[in-house]
Formats: sequence, C-alpha cells, structure tokens
Amino acid sequence: MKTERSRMSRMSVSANSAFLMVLAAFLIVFPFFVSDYWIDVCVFWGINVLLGLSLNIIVGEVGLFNMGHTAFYAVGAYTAAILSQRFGINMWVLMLLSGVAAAIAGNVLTAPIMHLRGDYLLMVTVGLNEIIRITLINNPFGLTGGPNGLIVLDQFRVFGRVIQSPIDFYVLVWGCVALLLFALFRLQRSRIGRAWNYVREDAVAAESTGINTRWAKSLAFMIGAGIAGATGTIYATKMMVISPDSFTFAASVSLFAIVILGGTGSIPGVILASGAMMVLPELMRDFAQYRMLFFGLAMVLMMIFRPQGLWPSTRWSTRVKGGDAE
Amino acid sequence: MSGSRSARLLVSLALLALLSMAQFARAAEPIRIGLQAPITGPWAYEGEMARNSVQIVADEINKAGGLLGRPVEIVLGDDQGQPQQSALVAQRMISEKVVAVVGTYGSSVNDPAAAIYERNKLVNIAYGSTAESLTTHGRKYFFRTCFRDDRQGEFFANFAADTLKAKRIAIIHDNTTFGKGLAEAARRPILAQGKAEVVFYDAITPGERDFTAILGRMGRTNPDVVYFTGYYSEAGLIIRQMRTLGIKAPFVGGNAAVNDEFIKIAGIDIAKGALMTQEPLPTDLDYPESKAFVAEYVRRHGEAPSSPWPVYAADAFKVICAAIEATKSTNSDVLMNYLHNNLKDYPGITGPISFDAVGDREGAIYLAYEVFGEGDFRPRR
Amino acid sequence: MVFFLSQMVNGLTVGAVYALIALGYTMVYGVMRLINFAHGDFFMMGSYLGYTVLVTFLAAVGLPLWLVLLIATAIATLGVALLGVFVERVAYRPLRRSGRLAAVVSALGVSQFLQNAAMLIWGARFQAYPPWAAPDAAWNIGGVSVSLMQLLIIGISLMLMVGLYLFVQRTTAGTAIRATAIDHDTARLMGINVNSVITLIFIIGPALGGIAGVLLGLYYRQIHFTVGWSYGLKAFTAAILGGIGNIPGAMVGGLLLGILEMLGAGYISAAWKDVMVFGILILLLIFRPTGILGERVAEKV
Amino acid sequence: MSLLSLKDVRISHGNVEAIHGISIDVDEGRIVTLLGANGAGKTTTLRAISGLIRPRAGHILLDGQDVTTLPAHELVNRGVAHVPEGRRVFSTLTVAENLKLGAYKYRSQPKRWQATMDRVYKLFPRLEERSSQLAGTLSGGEQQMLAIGRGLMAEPRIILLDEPSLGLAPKLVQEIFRVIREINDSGTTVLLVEQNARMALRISHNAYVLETGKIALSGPAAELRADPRVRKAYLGEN
Repeated sequence: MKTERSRMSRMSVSANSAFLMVLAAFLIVFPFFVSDYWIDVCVFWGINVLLGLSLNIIVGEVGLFNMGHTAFYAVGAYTAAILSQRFGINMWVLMLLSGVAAAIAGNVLTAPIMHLRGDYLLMVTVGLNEIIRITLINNPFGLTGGPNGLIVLDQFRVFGRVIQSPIDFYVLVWGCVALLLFALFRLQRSRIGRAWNYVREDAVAAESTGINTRWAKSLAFMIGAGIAGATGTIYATKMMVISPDSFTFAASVSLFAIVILGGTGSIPGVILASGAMMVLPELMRDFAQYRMLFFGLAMVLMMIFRPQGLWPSTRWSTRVKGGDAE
Repeated sequence: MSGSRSARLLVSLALLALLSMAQFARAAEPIRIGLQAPITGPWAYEGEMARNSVQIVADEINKAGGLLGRPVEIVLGDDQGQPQQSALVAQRMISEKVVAVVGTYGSSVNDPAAAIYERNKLVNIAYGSTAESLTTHGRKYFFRTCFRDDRQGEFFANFAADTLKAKRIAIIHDNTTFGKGLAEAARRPILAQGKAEVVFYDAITPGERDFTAILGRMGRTNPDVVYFTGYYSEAGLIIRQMRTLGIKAPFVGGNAAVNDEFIKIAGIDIAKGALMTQEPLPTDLDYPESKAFVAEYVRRHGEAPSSPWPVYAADAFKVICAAIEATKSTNSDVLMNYLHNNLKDYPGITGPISFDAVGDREGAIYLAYEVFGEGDFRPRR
Repeated sequence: MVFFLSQMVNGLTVGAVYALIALGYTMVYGVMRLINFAHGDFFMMGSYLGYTVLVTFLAAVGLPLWLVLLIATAIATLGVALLGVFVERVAYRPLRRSGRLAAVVSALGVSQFLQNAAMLIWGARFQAYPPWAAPDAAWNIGGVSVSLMQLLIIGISLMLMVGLYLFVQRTTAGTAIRATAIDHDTARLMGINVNSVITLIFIIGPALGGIAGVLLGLYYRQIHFTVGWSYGLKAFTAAILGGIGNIPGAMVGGLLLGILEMLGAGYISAAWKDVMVFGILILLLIFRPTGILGERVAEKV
Repeated sequence: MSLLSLKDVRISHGNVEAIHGISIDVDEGRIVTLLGANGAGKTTTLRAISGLIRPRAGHILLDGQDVTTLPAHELVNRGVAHVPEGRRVFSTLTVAENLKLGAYKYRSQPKRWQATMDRVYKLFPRLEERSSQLAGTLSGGEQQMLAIGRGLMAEPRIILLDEPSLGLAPKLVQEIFRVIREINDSGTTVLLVEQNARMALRISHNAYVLETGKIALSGPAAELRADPRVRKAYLGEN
C-alpha cells in the first residue's frame, strides 16, 4: 500500500515533468509559426493560467470553495492602474504592490468568514465579488473611474524595452507562469503545503495534530489573492484599459470551472483546462451563435465522462467526496 | 547567339506574363474589412443587426464592381460584449490584415480594442460607442459615426429647460458606461445653466426588472421631468412602473431607449407620449441613401432595424470604402489622413459625415422623438 | 409611512418570487448537496414557454382570459418540470458519485447551454408578453398603490409555499424527501427509492420556478434569455440567507431579501443596493453561519 | 435451503478489495452472529446484503433467488431490514415519523402499519411516550430502540443489526439483547454484528468470525464459544 502510493506519486512527478517539458517545448516553438492573434490568445491563456493556479491554491490545495476570485484580481488591477495614473510608479514595483494589496484584501475580507462551511463560503465569495464590482462601478471618491474604468498608460520595461507587442507579453506572462510553477512545486513539498492538504482532507484531524487550520486557510487566501492581484497588473498593462466589466461574477465562475475541469489540485490540469477554455471558443468561432451552446454542452459532457478532470492530481484524495455509494 | 537572345526574350515575356497574372491575381484578391460586434452575449441582437446592415452595404459595393476592382469582404469578429474578448478580436483583426475595422457597440468594450488598433495603426470606426472618454485619449486612428454623449446631454438640458419648461429634473441611469456617461453629460449643462435643478440622481441595476423602490423615492422629489439614460428594455419597465406608482411627470429616454421593444414592454397606452432624445432614425431621414437602405433591409429581414446603431455601422463601412476608393489606397495612414482631413460631408445613410480632429463625427443633430398612439416614434413638432 | 408601506408591498412581490425560486435551490441542495446553478434558467425557460403559448397558440382562440392564462401557466410549468427531470437524468445523475465539484461545473454547463438555447430559439432580443394577457387593475389604498398582479403574485406564491410546506411535512412522500435529505443510505434502507425522490425534487423545484417565470413575465412583460442568471443569484442568496436545505428558510429568506432590496433602493441608493444586500448576507453568516433557520449540522463534504 | 446466503462474495472500496470472497448462510428463524475486529469488514458485508453497495463478485441469494444486483429499496420490499451502525435515526424527524418511514413499503396500507406500530410500541413503551419528539433529542439507548423499531416496521423476514449495543450502558445492553431474542422468537431471522461477543454468542445459534475480509471460523455458537481462539481474541479470556 505504502510502496504503491510512493510509486504512484513518483510516476505522477515524472508525468508532471514530462507534461511541463512538452508544454515548454510547445511554447518556445509556437510563436514562430503563428500570427500575432494566436500569440495573443496564448497571452490570455497564460493570464488565465496564473489566475487558475492562484485559485487552485485556495480550492485545490486547501479545499475552500471560492467563487469570487476575480474580486482579488480586480483589486490588483485597480491598485496598479490608480497608482500608475497618480504617482507614475514603476510597473514592476506596482506588480508587487498590487499583489500585496490583493493579499491584504484577501486576508481582511475573508477573515470573518473563514469558519463557514463550504457552500456558504462559496456564496459569500460570490457576494464579495459583487460587492467589489459594484463598488468599482459606483466610483467611490472618484478613484475607479466608474463604469468607464481606468486607462493604463505606463507599461512594463525590461532594460529599456517596453513590453508592448503580443510577443513581449507572451514572454512576460509565460515567464511569470514558469516562476509561479517553480514556487508552487516548492510550496507543495513544504510544511505549509502538507498542512494545507491535511486541512483539506480532514480539518478536525489536522487541528488535532497541531495545525492551526484557521491560519492555514487564511494563508492560502492571502497567497492566492496576492498572485491574482499581481496578475491583475499584467492584465491592466495588456488591456491598457480596465473596467468593471472584466471582473464579473461570470469571470469568477469560469475560473472556478477551470480549476475543476482541470482536475482539482492539479497544476497541469489548470494549464490544460484554461487552455481549453481559451482556445476552444476561439476554434469554434465559425459556429458563431452556436458556440457558447456547444461550450456549455462540452462542460457537461466533460464532467460526465471525466469527472476527475483532464489531468487529475494524485495528491487529491481518491475518496469519493459527498457522493453516495450505491 | 541569336538563339540565346530569343530565349532571353521568351523568358522575359514569360516573366512579364507571370507578373501581370500575379497582378491580376492580386487584383482579384478581396479587400478585407473587419466588423467587430457582439454576435453572442447580452447584446447579441444589436450585433446581429449590425452584421445585417454591413452585409447590405458590402453586397451593394460588390454588385457595383467592388473597390479598386477588387471585391470587399467582411471579416467578422464576435467580441461577446466582453472587454477581454474585444482585445482578442482586435488582435485577430490585425493578424488577419484587415484594412480597417468597423466596431464596436459598447463603449467599455470598445476601449481596449481601440487601444490595440491605435498601437497597430489600424483605422477603426465605432458605430455604437458614444462615451466621451473614447475620443479624449488623443487616438489618431479612432473614429465614430455615432455622436458623443455630451452632445445629446446638452440637447436634453436645453430641451428640458426651454421646451418642457422643467424646473425639477430627475435623472436615472443604469451604471453602464453608456448610461452613466449620458447621465453625467446631461447633468453637467443643467447645473451650469442654472435654469433648472437636478432633484434626483441615482442608478438602477441592468438586468433587474423591479424599479418601484427607486422610482418611489424619486417620486417623492416631485420632478417635472424624468430622464432615463439606459436601454429600452429597462426604459419600458421604468415608464410603466412610474405610471403604476402614479408619477405623472413626462418621461424622456436617451437614444438607447428608442426601440420598438420599449413600446411592447411599456404597453402602448403608457408609452404614448414618452419622449426620447435621439439622432434622426433611418426611417425618418429624407436622404435617398436612407430610403434605399431601409427598403433593402426590410426586403431582406422583414422589418426595419429597430435601433439606430446598425445603421451607423453601415455608415462606418461606407466611409471606409469611400476612403479607399478616393485614395486608391489601403494604407492605414493614408486612410486615416483622408478621413480626418479630406472627407467632407460624405453622403451617408444617416446624413452627411465629416470627422473632426479627434475622430468624432461633426454636426450632431438631435431631435426629440415622441411615441405616438399608433406605436411608432416620430419627431416631435 | 405611505412610502414605507409601498416599499413593503413591492418588496413582498419581489420577495415572493425569490422565495419560489429559492425553494427549488434549497430542495435540490437539501437532497443532493448540489448547488444547481442552472435553476435560474429553469425560471427563465418558464417565462419563455408561457410567452410562446400565449402568443402563438392562444392569441387567436376565443377563450376567456383566466382560462388562457391557466393553460399557459400549466403548459409552461409542465414543460419546465420535464426539462428539470431531463437535465437531472442527463447532466447530474451520472455525476452522483463523482463528487460535488464536478456536479457544480456540470450545472454551470447546463446553465450556459440553456441560456444559449433560449437565445437561439427565441432570439437575442427582448420579448414582451402581450399586453392583453396581464390584468392591468390597480388600486390606491390610502396612497399605497397595489396592483392586481402584485396581489396575484403574492397570493399564488404564498399558496404554493404553504402547499409545499404541508406536502413536505404531512405526506409520506414529503417525509421521504426529508429523510432522503438527512441521510441517503438510511433512506434507502427504509425502502425509499432515492432516485425517485430526486426525480420528484426535480419536478417540484423547476415547476415552481416555471410558475414564477410566467408570473413575472406577466408582471413585467419583458423577458430575456439572461434573466435567469440574476434571479438565480438572488434566489440562491435568499436560500442561503434562510439556511440552505431548509424549506421554511427559503421562504423567509426570499421574502426578507425582497424587502431588504426595496428598502435599500427606496431609502438609501439603488446603485449601492446590492452591496448592502450582500453585506447583510455576510454579516448574518458571520454571526449565524447556517442562516436564519438553518440547522446547526456538521458539514457533510 | 437458507433464507439468506452469500456465495464467495468479494467487495471493493475503490481499488482496494475489502472482502475477499466470503460465504455465509443464515437459516430461517435463526440468530446468526458475525464477529470480528474493527475493520474486518462486518459492516461492509451487511451493506452489501442490504444493497447499499454492490459486490464486485459472487452472489447473494435470498430464498434461493439471486438478489446481488437489486437496489436497496427493492431488498426492503423483499423482506430485508437493516438497522445500521450508529443508529442513523432521522434526527430532525419525530419518533413517529421515523417509525412510519420504516413501514414505507406499506405506506398505502395505513391499517397494516398502524398495527405494526402498536406492536413496536409494545416492545418499546418508551417510544410511544416520545412519539412526537424529534428523534435527535432522544438518548442513545432510546435512539437504538427507535432504530430497531424502525427496522421492524417493515415486517422483515430477516433483520440485519449492526452493533446494536455499541456505546450503551450495561443495563441497556441487557435490554437490547432481550429484545433481539424476542424479535427472533416472534419468527424474524436475525443477522447480528456485535462487538459484545459474549452476549452475542449466548443468544445466537450460529456464528462466523471475520478477519481482514475472510471467514476465519464458523460454526454453531456454542462451539465457537468453546474455541480457544475465539476465547482469546473475542471473549478476552486466556
């Protein structure tokens, strides 16, 4: 039993690294063969990967149902846009600041609700998402520009080169993905990562082994929100205009779906699923009005035939969760 | 020697033939013009009408022999009414090497696309995005065939104070880029002129259907006129719920409220007498272009377009084609310069079209429309 | 005072409909622990079906209005109930053993599908119920305006809610539903066919949503394929507010939410109304994590 | 022919096999006990018999008919009642509602289930006193009585009892075993899973000992009681 498990996890490690190598090879070769448009599709794919991975920390690692993740993303994007507009702070610094701002928001906003059981937490995060979006629309203190949103004029600079073209962003975004992947793999093997998984599998038992579950959950929200916030900066510079329309409940829902469709807790799963969510509708453009119909159908079929997700995580327990044995 | 000479001649002749064939081939290659519109999503209906309208113009041009001897082709991009999709569609238009782009409908959706077109120096002409902010960023390649919110807001301010003799004005918007933009644009001149006061100013949430609470609160401020700057679907509900609550103040809608659906939702008894600030509708235009266009649209789709926006899309397309024809060029800078400087009073479907320095259309004409008992909008006399 | 009473009438009208839709959420959740994100779209489908029946089939027939409305409501209700059973069979039942998250994503897929199907069937434009269908009568009682439609909505909703409550509390089938909600396995050991119970839930919930759809269609006239999403979100909030899985909770939550919304929009600001609603939800859950009437049961994940 | 027999039944949880081919026979009118340590697979076996889980291989016969693949509610109709481990009463339903659900298959015959309910009340007078109380407010012993009573409401031919004495005070344990014998005396076959091997063996006719998913020992209860291995492992004697 024990040897079987360790063999399985070793297998999954090698499968993971094989996946990442294939992905890396693909990403390196891809831009040479396609138009800027497809590079741009991949930029948004990368942004969704960053967001998906950050949500995966909360949903996948700790098992907290968060269906309002774009709230934190919005906090990051708006922090960057406001500070850039008013103080002209360097974008790299802003990326850090917006990450911190979102992390603080993640902590402060979720601290009082951390004790809620799964579905209630889900509803509350939906509520937070709406609260933040509506607040942005209502333009408090003239900060957020209301429904028009804000213009972001400044851009990232690397040794004097302005990150501007699709390929620049491509390199920036996927570079960030690589860094994040490295950090996440380290995190998963760390004491914190193990603590998260204990909390997810059995919060009571985790508490009894001396893990502060509240702290573990808060930390996951902070890190997840922080990464989403930093991603918000990239998004703001890429779009050059941000408005509340980008941070809707529907956007949160599709992020949530990305994590589950990929295989909860699975890093390759998030990458694949966000790719599918981005690329499939693009490929189905010819179906025009029918494509969102097919897309909904695909989601249902996917869950029926592969409920564990595209690339299930071996670290997520195989135990049936809440379903009933017949 | 002579053999080699004739061989050389033969080769050069063949080359010439090839070249001319290539020339011919290139001539037959279509000129591609983008249309960015919401084909799916909540504004799908507007997107569909825009596509229908542009198609009519394109077919007409192709029937008449195309542009510069080449056919025109529409490259459709569905932005779903979402900013991120809009950015992607913009990038796709650039990758598809379209000559210029028509679009899009919503202002906040248009903004990211316009930013990308600007960076890639691609002429883009919006057809439904009326937010002032779009032409305040100094973009050179952005134009629009529709008019700006502030012109309409100003028109309302004068109309309310001078024609309706209103002293107390209530303004309700819907917190969208467009609705709030127009509401702000109306409130500013009212405050500046000082002829009337704004007694109520609040927003509804689009997609909801019960506005009795906000209307009740508004009713207590005793407005002489109510200006709603959102869309027809909510406008229809608002006027009906106002009347149910016993608020008798005249209802004025913005140009997004002008739609047959408004009358259907409100009911003709209630809708009758409602006023709208509005550019002249295609059916009310006396230009021959408008009559021909509306006739063709009715022939194909059984009814006239129910909102003005698709016609602006058709005009945007026409203007692009006109610029290509006049400059014999598909170069973006040439087109941009032409549109800014040389296009004067081009006879569009919606009247003469010229652009000012920031890309806004010149010479806004607004009318107050009234809903008549027969269930149609007619200019108020 | 008059203003306050008006807001209460309006709030009750909206709240009664939220409650009807919330019942569907709460029953499905109670029995299956599934957040059926497609439930709002059943409501939307109800609106459209009622519209179609009214406009296409009955406009010409010379039946009395009340009969026409009854037929339209019946057909819409039946149609949506069938749709509910079908959706459960196809999209949820195969996932019963695959965990809750998979089912949630499937529900999101169904929602997406239904919305776009409605768009393709009825068109992307707004549709309006024919003006002859909705009774226009309204009274002014001491300054408070009350319309016949409002009374009908409140009355029918309350009747349905009380009926459902009695059904669930008093009948054997109702007891079977409650037992299944508590414990599937033990319910099976009583000889209860859990699949039949779930089918029953997916008849009742969507049917209530369908009736709500027709009623609101008549009341507001305007319908659109996206309307299920926002009503679904509100109804789900109402269910949580009352304590999800709890039938009286959904009723209380729905009515309360409707009243809160109207008072918020009537006294504070319509633009900030939803912030207030969700803020109250969060505050309530902080102090009473299982909602107003929710039982303090351990999480069953 | 036995009323209930398991033939080479194998049961898996996910990919892990928990029961490795067991055969059990329960004759009509008997009390048969299934002994075993925690995790030996007793509860799993009962759940398979009552149709809550489906065996991976083998057959379960009821009255000679193959019922292996029947769903749980169908087995109830055929006369199998299962009183699950940990009582599992419906805590937010009243005592009377709990009992009524036990007679779910007779729901359209009110006279019949009312008569059965009277019999159950006679067996457990405490339940009658508390009939309108919520089941969750009962004491542990009362809940166990309710669970058994609820099982009896189906008028089963065989009742499966999973750890009925677990966690009860000694006096109540005595009471429960008295009731089990009474149930059996009235003609109902009993398959009992018990930790309290001493008491169980005393009242039962036959017994099986389950160890890590296999039948280790079986035979008449009296014989097993004398078996040194049983005495050591389950009766706490040397």
